[in-house]
Amino acid sequence: MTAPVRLHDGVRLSDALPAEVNLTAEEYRAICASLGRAPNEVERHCFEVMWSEHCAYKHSREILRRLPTAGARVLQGPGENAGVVDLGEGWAVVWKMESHNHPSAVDPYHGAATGVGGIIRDVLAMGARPIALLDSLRFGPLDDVRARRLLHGVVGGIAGYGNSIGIPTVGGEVAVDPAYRENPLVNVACLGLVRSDRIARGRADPPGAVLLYAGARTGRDGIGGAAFASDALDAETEPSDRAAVQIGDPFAGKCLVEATLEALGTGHVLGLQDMGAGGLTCAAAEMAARSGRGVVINLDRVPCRESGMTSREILLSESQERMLLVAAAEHVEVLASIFRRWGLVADVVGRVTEDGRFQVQAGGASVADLPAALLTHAPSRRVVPVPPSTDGVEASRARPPLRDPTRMLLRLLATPEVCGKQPIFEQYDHMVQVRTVVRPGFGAAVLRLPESPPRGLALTVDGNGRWCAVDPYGGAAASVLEAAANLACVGAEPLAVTDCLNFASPEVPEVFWTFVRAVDGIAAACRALDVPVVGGNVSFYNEGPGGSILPTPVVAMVGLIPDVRGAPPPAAEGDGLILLGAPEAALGGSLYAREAWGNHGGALFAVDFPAAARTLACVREAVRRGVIALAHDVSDGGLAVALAECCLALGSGADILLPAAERTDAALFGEGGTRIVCAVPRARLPDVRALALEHDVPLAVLGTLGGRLLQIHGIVLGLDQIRRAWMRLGSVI
Amino acid sequence: MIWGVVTFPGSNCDRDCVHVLRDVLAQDVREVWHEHRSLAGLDAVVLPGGFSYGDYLRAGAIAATAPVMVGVREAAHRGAVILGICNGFQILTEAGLLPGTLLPNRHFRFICRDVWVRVETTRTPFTRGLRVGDLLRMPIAHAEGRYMVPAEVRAQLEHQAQVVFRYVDARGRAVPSANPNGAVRAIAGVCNAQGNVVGLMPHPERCAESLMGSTDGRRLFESVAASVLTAMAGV
Amino acid sequence: MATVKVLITLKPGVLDAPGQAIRQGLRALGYEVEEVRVGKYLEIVVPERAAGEAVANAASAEADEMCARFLANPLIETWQIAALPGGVGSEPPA
Amino acid sequence: MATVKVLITLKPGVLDAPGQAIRQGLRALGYEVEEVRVGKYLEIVVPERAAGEAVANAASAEADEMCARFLANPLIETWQIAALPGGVGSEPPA
Ligand SMILES: Nc1ncnc2c1ncn2[C@@H]1O[C@H](COP(=O)(O)OP(=O)(O)O)[C@@H](O)[C@H]1O
Ligand SMILES: [Mg+2]
Repeated sequence: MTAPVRLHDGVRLSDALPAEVNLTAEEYRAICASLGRAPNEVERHCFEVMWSEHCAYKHSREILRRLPTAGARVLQGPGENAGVVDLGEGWAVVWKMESHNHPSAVDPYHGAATGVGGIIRDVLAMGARPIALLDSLRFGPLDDVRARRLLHGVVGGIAGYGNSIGIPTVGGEVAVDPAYRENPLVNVACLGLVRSDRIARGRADPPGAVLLYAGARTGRDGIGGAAFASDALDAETEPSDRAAVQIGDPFAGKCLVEATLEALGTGHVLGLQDMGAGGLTCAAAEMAARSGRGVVINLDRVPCRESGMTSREILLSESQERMLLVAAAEHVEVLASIFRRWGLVADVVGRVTEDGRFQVQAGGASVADLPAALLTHAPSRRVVPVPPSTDGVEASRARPPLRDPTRMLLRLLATPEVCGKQPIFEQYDHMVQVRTVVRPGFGAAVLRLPESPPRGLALTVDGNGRWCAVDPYGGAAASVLEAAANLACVGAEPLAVTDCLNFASPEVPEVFWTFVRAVDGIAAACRALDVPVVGGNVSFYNEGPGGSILPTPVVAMVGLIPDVRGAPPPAAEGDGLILLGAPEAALGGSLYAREAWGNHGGALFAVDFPAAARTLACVREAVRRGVIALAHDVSDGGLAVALAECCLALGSGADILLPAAERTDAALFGEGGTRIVCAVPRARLPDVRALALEHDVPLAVLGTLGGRLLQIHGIVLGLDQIRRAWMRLGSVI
Repeated sequence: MIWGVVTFPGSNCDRDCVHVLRDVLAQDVREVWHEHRSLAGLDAVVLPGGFSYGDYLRAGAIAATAPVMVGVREAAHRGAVILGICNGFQILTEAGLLPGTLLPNRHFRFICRDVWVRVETTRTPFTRGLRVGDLLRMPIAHAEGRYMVPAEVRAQLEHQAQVVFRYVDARGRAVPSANPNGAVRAIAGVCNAQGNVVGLMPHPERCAESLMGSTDGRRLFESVAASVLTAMAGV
Repeated sequence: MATVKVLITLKPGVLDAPGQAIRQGLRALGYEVEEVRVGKYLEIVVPERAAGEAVANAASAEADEMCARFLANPLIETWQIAALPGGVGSEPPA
Repeated sequence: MATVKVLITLKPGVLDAPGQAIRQGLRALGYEVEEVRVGKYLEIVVPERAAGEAVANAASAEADEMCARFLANPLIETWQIAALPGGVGSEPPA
């Protein structure tokens, strides 16, 4: 495929790139004290990158400790390049999500593409073959041409990289809000598969082993990218230099994946890491620090794309498609020849030492000599979290009653959150590798595992900035529950979570408070479901001149399905439509509040973990037993939207009678705890009732499937009308 | 019979093709690296989908210069069965082993979805076991699949039954809405004059197992296996 | 009607993956090639809103804006513009 | 060293899908655009094998052959060539 037209949108770069020192006075003093001298210029640049928020998690490190990261199946939690979870039968999955928000704002095509490339190589670094991608996207409202171009460019970039490299993009989500106008969110998760006895690690050990550089050459791209990701976007300043934009080459990326897997197959790779943010410096220093060793790097041996590159440029370049391997000297030629056969460069650039130091030489002289662990352990920054005042929320409480529920349903169906995403996922190859049993389009995707038949994996990614704007704790927790609900609907048991925590500046105490609350919410929900968080990513400083983004924790969950062969019974006229789970719902943070009132609409529903866990277990079992034709969780847009989506999926109308409710708007469009709509063949209803009873889950019969009309509470809509509203994205992108 | 599946740098459906041939159809399969010049001993060769050499310049153009294409050309001349799927089809047209060319899709977008194609001729080994008019449901996944060929050549293709597959709707009609990429006369696959070299945009390897939603693709491979065995028996 | 010809090239040093792959293809065919750099060429036909010289100037100015906003990424690309009266099919810029 | 500049454009009458997509994008931004045609531009640096005038001629002739054999698809594309002595603006890779 030729490179699609890249749609640039003229966002300006921040001026906060390290023209001067990008360290606080306190940090600089700490470095001097530790070294017993001032760092030289090259060393200082290394600290600036390694001690950036993006690389060092200065504000988040302490808080992230609250997440549950252990579990019987966890082979590797946070701390390595990606988490690893045991599947049994000799196989494990690698699971990781990353943000590429700022690069995508500046160059949507290349920013998103390199985000995909980067997360793929994190998974590869664990020794795994990447087998699936998910994308979670947020933009300003799509009536704005700039937001549409961002969407177009970002989807193009994900497609351009993911399709070419041959990893299917099997799911994702899209949401909009004016708060994302200047700062879109592009979060990509990657799943990998590895033999559980063949997991690679980012370690530089033993002393005497050599560092093998493999992949593409080093150019002047992306220097300071990590620092860039740690700054707010500023529209006032001029486009700075090209250094902040990295350009990916999926072709080189594909060759690097195959060559690396082949190299791993020799059994001679002792350590492995992607050169991502912070480039060679970060990869070498982290590998050394993890194993308590040191490294000596000779910059003269680094394969460069341009002549005359300075030490700083070579050390900190974020050129794409590069890996750093550790191997015994006698095995290096075998490994290097594999990479060369794939058309890549491979050269020894250094070796492992005992002394724990990060040493760099160039032109025969030493250009840097630092303790590796000092580079990788920036001091934490503490901010006292302060809850935001609730004045704003109170003031936004204009809530006129619902007049025309039919029009409202059509309106909700046409929102970017709910509408059909075909125009997006049809641009992604979601079938390559022939694993995709359930394709994108309706809930979680399902991949088969021919390595371990008849098992399979289910994947989903969910986040909700509106909920979190109202209540970061409840909103984050509910995102975890929603992800688990998506998995339950295909009969999958959660295995692991990876998350992307997208927030504005953590230096603002109120923002920091929302961050802490969101982490607590994820932690609580994951504990309640007994799912470990095996990795993730924090993206701060997501703000522009117009303000901050909504607090947006995004959760990606992978689950295990014991048998993917079982097809559900076919749906038919007269099937029952039932609701499993708590019937309560609220309008706070709902899509309805946004569309009807233009505000967040008050308090969020209260999450009830035990009830959610029971509902999920019940649905999972019902699906696995094949007693339901279709299961669909109620999320954005509430029950009415979920029912309309079921009608579309089944190609049938439905006659619905909702239980009496205080407020019609809340009954139709309220969003709440874990609730699942199911289509159940008449003959199977007793089975489902018995299961609900057994699991102590409320069950309400909502109506029956049939005809060409959806009728609920005064709403009367033909299937075609529903479909037309829902297919709206095609006219936008 | 012995199959070969070629891997170019950037191929990404090579493993899928090997899987279907070896694990699903129990065929004898050799993995062929793009630097091999000789394909002696192979009865059937698959050029798989993907983005060989990044598909830079034009899809398939750089791969067409690879050493293995010498072997592919020889194999084609000696009558071996050659199948180009998606990128493999693009490579075969770029190499001049199939007529026509594949241009960026009409809407200039990558498209991944199921389509219907109609079998237009049974003169190729891939369709010998099928009937003209048979409808197959197969996935496509490409950005450059708009088949184009000069009018004179096109008439000749139609006349000599070199159009193998056409995009149609679920009822077998070649209506514009069923043509996903704007291909001339809804052409989804063609063969050379001898009929032993076939290229098509849809991916039969992605629909060869019931778990994947359709087994229509499997029929193409089975048809080859049957016809090569027949030919061998005849010798 | 005026036709604007736009040539967009990567700034020096920016990774040119297509260029590298094309060089490889040329070498496989036996050509000695040091380097290949790939650019985009566009012919944009715009309605005429002025006369004579002014046409070309107005069209050039507009094309320059198109490049800055949409056709190119100023961070990594540069562009050259030549405007000529008439439709497509005339000579390219030097 | 000599640099050959090659411009490859679609033959008239061949549907230009990228051009149409770009036109649509420009229109969405409010530009009045009749038509957009997209071509490829290549700079090829070849070693010098003759002197003076002859360099350029030799390089051009070779580039013409490259286009016919590989760089262009003669079925749908045409090309123009200009040869200049010297390398491209940037430094070549090691
Ligand atoms: N950006 C995207 N990329 C790929 N698939 C997407 C994207 N957005 C949504 N989808 C797919 O569309 C379907 C509907 O999305 P969504 O409404 O968010 O699902 P749910 O609420 O069930 O999680 C899902 O299958 C999802 O994976
Ligand atoms: Mg969702």
